[in-house]
Amino acid sequence: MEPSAKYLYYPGCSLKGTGIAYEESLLTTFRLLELPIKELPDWNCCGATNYMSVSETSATLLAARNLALARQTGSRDLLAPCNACYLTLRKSQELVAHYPKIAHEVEQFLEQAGLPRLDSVRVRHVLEVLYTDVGVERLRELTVRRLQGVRMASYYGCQAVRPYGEVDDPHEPTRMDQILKAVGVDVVEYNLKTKCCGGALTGTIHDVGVRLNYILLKEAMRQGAQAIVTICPLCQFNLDAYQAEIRKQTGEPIDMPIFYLTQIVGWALGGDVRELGLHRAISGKKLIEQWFTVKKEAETYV
Amino acid sequence: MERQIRYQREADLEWAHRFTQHPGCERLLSCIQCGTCSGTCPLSIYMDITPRQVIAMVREGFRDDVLKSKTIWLCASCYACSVECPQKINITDVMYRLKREAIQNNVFPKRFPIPVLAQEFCEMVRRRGRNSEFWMVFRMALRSNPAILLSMMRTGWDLWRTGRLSMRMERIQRVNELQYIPAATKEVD
Amino acid sequence: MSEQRNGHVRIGVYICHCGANIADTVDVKAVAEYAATLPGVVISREYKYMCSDPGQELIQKDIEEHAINRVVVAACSPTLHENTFRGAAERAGLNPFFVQMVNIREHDSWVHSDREAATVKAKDLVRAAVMRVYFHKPLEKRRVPIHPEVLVVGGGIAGIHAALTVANSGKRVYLVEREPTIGGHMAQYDKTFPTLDCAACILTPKMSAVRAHPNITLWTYSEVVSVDGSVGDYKVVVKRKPRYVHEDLCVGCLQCIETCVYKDSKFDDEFNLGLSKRKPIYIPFAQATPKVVVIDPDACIQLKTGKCKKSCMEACVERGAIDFAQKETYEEIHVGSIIIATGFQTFDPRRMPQYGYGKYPNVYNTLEVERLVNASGPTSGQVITRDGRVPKSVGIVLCVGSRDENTNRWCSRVCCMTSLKLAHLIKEHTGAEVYIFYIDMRAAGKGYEEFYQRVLNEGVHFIRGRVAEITDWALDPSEAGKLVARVEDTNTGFVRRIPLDMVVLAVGLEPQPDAHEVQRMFGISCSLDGFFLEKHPKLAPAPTYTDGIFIAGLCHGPKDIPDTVMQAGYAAAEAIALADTGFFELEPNTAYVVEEECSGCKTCVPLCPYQAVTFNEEKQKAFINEVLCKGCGTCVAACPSGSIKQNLFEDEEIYSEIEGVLAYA
Amino acid sequence: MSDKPKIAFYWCASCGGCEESIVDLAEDILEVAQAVDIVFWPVAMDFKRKDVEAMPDGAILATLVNGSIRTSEQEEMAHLLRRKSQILIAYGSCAHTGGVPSLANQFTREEILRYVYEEAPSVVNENRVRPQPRHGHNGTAVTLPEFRGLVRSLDQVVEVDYYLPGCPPTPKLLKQAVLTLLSGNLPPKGTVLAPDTAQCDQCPRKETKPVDLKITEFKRPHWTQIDPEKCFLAQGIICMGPATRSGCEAQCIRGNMPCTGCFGPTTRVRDQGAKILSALASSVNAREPEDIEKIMDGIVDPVGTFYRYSLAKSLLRAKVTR
Amino acid sequence: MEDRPVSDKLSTSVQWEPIIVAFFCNWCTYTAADLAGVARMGYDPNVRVIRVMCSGRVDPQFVLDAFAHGADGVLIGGCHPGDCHYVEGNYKTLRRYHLLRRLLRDLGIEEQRLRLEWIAASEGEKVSKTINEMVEQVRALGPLRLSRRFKEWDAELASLEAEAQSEEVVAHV
Repeated sequence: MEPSAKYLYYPGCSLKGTGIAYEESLLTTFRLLELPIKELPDWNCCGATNYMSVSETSATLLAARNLALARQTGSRDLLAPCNACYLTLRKSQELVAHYPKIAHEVEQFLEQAGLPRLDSVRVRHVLEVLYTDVGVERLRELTVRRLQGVRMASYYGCQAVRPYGEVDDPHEPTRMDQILKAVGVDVVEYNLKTKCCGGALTGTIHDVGVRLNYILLKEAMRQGAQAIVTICPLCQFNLDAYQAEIRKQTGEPIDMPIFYLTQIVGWALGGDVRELGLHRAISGKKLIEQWFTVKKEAETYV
Repeated sequence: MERQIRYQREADLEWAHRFTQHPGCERLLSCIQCGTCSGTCPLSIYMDITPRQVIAMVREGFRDDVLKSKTIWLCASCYACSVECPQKINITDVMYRLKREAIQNNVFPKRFPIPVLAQEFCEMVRRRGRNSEFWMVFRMALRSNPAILLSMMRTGWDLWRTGRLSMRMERIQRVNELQYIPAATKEVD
Repeated sequence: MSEQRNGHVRIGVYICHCGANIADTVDVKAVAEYAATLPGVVISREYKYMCSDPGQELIQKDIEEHAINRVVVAACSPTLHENTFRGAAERAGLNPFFVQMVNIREHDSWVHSDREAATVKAKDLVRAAVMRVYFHKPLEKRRVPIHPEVLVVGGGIAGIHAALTVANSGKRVYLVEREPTIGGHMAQYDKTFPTLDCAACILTPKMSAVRAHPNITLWTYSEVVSVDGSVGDYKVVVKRKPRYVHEDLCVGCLQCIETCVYKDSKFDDEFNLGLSKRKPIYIPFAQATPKVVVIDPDACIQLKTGKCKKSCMEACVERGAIDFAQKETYEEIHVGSIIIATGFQTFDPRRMPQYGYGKYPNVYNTLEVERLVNASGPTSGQVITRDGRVPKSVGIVLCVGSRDENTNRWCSRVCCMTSLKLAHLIKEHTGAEVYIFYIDMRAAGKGYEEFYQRVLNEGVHFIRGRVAEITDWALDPSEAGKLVARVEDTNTGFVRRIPLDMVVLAVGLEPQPDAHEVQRMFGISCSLDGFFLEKHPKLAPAPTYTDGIFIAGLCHGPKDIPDTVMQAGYAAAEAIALADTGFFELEPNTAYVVEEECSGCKTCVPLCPYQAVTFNEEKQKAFINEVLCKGCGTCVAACPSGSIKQNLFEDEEIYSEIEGVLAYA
Repeated sequence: MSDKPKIAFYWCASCGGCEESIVDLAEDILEVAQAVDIVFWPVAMDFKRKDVEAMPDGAILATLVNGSIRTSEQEEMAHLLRRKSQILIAYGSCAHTGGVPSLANQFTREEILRYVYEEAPSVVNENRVRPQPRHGHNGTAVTLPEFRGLVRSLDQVVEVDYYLPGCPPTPKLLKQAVLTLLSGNLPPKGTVLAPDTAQCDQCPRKETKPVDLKITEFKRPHWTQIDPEKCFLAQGIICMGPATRSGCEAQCIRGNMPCTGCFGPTTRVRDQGAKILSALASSVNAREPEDIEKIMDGIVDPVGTFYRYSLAKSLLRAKVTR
Repeated sequence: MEDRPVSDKLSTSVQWEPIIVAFFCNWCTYTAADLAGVARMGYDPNVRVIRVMCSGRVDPQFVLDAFAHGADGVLIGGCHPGDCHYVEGNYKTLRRYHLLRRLLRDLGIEEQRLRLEWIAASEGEKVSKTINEMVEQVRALGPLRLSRRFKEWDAELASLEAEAQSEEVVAHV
């Protein structure tokens, strides 16, 4: 086995599909921060909320396989950028720790599959790594350009800050705001930071899902935000993909870029527009062009 | 007219008792019926019964009423209620448990896409190790309501032109390891 | 165990059924039969209620008729009935310390369900006691005299009432209050439920009575800093903080405030919770007792920089009450007992950000609204929002920081009634629609339910549901510019959004932030919730486990004014009774050095926290002052040559117990 | 044979120092020898076991046995001498409380035999031969005493009348003991023939021990320059004195070495090690678990330090092995 | 003393049950145990509580004596640091406990067999939790029962004594 990287990267299914820009910007940001990162070999789907709805045991086993694979590599930190992956992996660790019956089944499965027993792999979220391991001050120092006068709202979505994580305070999270301010973004007050985007609902009970996103977008606008920054591929997708439909339904002039935190940080650190996947946006394309490509004068070099 | 009264023989108290033994459901009996869960839930506005009522019904053993409710399927697992609950009841896990029982007992609302999606998803993941977003949504739509595909066309196009739509069927290499995971629908208790 | 070690030992064993409490789980008959087989046991009986008169007489009779000289009673905890059975022995002419109790109720029948295992355990414990009692020695209780003086800590309604009661009985009372005035939280309230009489009107006469009472020494702006000694003679040191005003010289004319160089009041007024301002030199409120001004050293220019023209001093030149050179002083007093009435603090709703307190200006807590509705409050009794509007809709949110695993688990008891009162007052003052968001309406108390009915009939909306969040974002035009409460109305089953102009958070009651330090200083305990622990939740709700220290009021747990006054009176009665008895009997469990055995190694000397162990240089031996010894036994355990013993807890006695419980291991 | 009282000496598992100590009586030994007949003393005189066996029971006034009991032969001799003697005296630490040999109770018989016959650096024993209790050779059987799994004090094997503590007991105590025996004015059975106070009572450095001792560090004697005047504990050096019976005339302390506890505990104490542990720990100047642990790190071998002479008679008697 | 009747669960060799001797201080832990009783917070019946005024009275000899007499575990309960009814007796307990634990370790007694727990008068639940936890741990370790071991050692001697006597008889003949 090759020498282990500090961070193992668990993409999850979304970062290979609709959330590909998250993967691109994440890897770019880590490269610029000189943080060694390596994809977990042969990872499988975390099971997400769906699996839990069908079988708790199977869902835990599915997650456990990833944790076992991570252990094989010798790295301790398993980075799960997707909120759902993060929560699912953390939750399965909790279940194993608290319920001997589940722990036993996991043990049995890993043995059958020829995988090592679980060990203290730390499941980490990107936000947590940026805040704790890198630090706001360091990000401020490393910032090479700033988006002057651009107002953004930070949006966490639900699962990252809920019971199983240490990503941020579940009621009043502030870490993303701190990071965004450090890299030169104006952050607006946003009360709906941890309100759910509906997750898979946009695909299943479409109207309900879209309505939730409408509320999120509208409140961001009311607070004067020009864009929303997210840390979850599903949130980004939901907020990004249905704006045209919302415009049509409500007649409100909503057209707002939805970023990944790593896109904003990566750009501030000097990343290239394409390698940050900024070209993959569906909504707010004009603003994106204006901020990142056309109006170079918006940048100040520090 | 439908009879609204509930006779005590319809209450499955043994089921209710067993329910509180499951992981995450242990604190169910602490519920003080304050409604914080319902008030917090971003989806409670669409629910036929509120999460608080779900807990009350579970506690009193009205199994069928709970399992056939739309509420459990509307839960998006955002965990807001679990974080806010003053009695630290893990309501999300209660919902998961109810979803599983509903699927096993085949009592979920027919043509209601969420259980279908969940099953599709699990089947795909168990066979291939990964979920291919496109194919999953496609198959789910076929099984629940093919008409929905039309409305999805626009989103599909948006994704395709920004390079975010992968039609590849993803598959892990050591897929054989997954055979030791029991088929999801087999779960009992 | 060898018979010859004590040939005259005749043990009687008595197993109590405690009705069904013990007998249902422990086979008392089997235990009694078993006990009869133990060496030294002459009589072994079981009886329905050993603590009853016939039960005690049983023991007395056996002592008299069967020459029983050791008694083992297996019943409840010795903390409950040890004295009962010792008394029985004594009445029959046996030294009371030949009695040993076995706890087969709290430690056995009440915590085990397996009858067989519980019976085995009872046998083990009885055998241990039988083996132990073998070695018991006749002992005498020690008596300590009681200083008749009483210290009352805290000058809220509890402390005031306790102090007056004790003082009226002719004893000297020291009343120590941390703030510049007595009165406590009650002084801040507007009306009191359910009768709606004005709090100030009923409190201030009692405050004046304290000030005027010849038996009360009132020290405000003072804190207890150390407590030594024990029941009967507590040595207490009180720190008197400088108010920079001589209390005996100030007449309360308030001229100094008038002339202060600060023309405008610009410092937060503590009494009005920052809803109004005061100057660096101020009086907390009009009826403050003593009516003496105080200077805030953090605000006063003279005290901060030494560069002020000191116009206040000029105003007071005649009496010369103002003294910037005043230093803190310390008073040392000796008291026989102490009543702790240190009160509570309200829950800080910032800990629940979902309610927006501190973020939305029109979210208040109940204490602030008490001041708002008060005619002498910051708005002269007008209920207006911070932006000066008369609210059209007001929501009162209950259980904020109560009944919540994430903050405080307990019910704060007074919030329901306080909210009903405020709802009534707000409606009366403004005519607004008032919504009360509650989980359970708890209106148990004299006249309370009737008051609830009255408020119901006044048209207040009672929404049964715990508010999930208070927000300022509008989903509907009717919500624009308002606060919105999102809540499940569990009565109707709807999730509702209710727009409000003003939100009142009925904050829960918590222990004082320094309760833990106070608890340690006085050597008492806290319950899990952090409030001070009473000796018995039913039968001794004011005494503590520390003899001579009593608790009263909300430092013991949330309660309303009538309950507070009752407890304060009860604590006072206990203190008076103690002082009138004149002495207190102590357990004879002191340690002693056997002089000819002691090698003078001095190990024990520094271990005693009471300086009871000293080293006699002349004899080159350690010596224990029995009067100072409290009987913990730490020195006994440490003595490396086994030369210190402890009455009631001799090595032999404990070894026998160990051997006894393990005889079958 | 004269009708002078008969005295016997015997040694079991011991170093021989106790035998030396008898000779250390110097000219006083003559006094003793005049008063008694020594009927059995294998180390100095040529008597055989069968001579003892031939005596009627109780023929010997007093036997002084030193050494602890490890082998079956020692047990047999203990029983034999017990029967033949009116008074049996455990002489020296080993007979009294197990002594240094009983520190071997920290190891199993197997561990000891393996080390001694196979693993010790000086051993060459390729075939891993071990002594056998019975060995047949050319038609004759040779036997060796059985090696017990445990070292015992004398009184754990036979009833003992008196104890003379010390490693070894002082000539003064021995002489006193013999004279007491001869006087016929016997103390109660089971008495330890030494004062029943702890060492500090007679310690020349007693006055230098502070009344408020707070131990901040434990030092081993060889780690530090020892102040020859000051109480050892005040210097952070473990001294067993407070938990050890006096009567040794503080010989070690006068030699500037701390007491190691050879006189055993006082009568009131059941476990010498636990008692010194309690006293020392109580005096440690720390409140936080980490700080306490740090100070305790200075005690490298608690068992060897606290039970140097008394493991066999300690409450646990031996290490628990499975 | 006679052997325990066969019906008694704790002694039948078929189903070994650990016995734990607990020394509880009068003011905090003993009171908490009373509270656990009043509130009927059930726990395993394997514990035998011995009351002392302060955990500072717990002589390490008592702990060893309990083990020597057959305890499988020893639990010491005292007031929380800073809350001692006797100001600081519990600190002395803590220090002794730390050193005693080292000694026991060297004498082959597993760490979990001696436990020191601070339990305040109000913590009835902690009494029940601590006892259950400890019983569980000690049960997993298996029996210590030194008393039986000592009996075996004594039996070894007794057999020898008999043998020695018989041999001697032979020799005399």
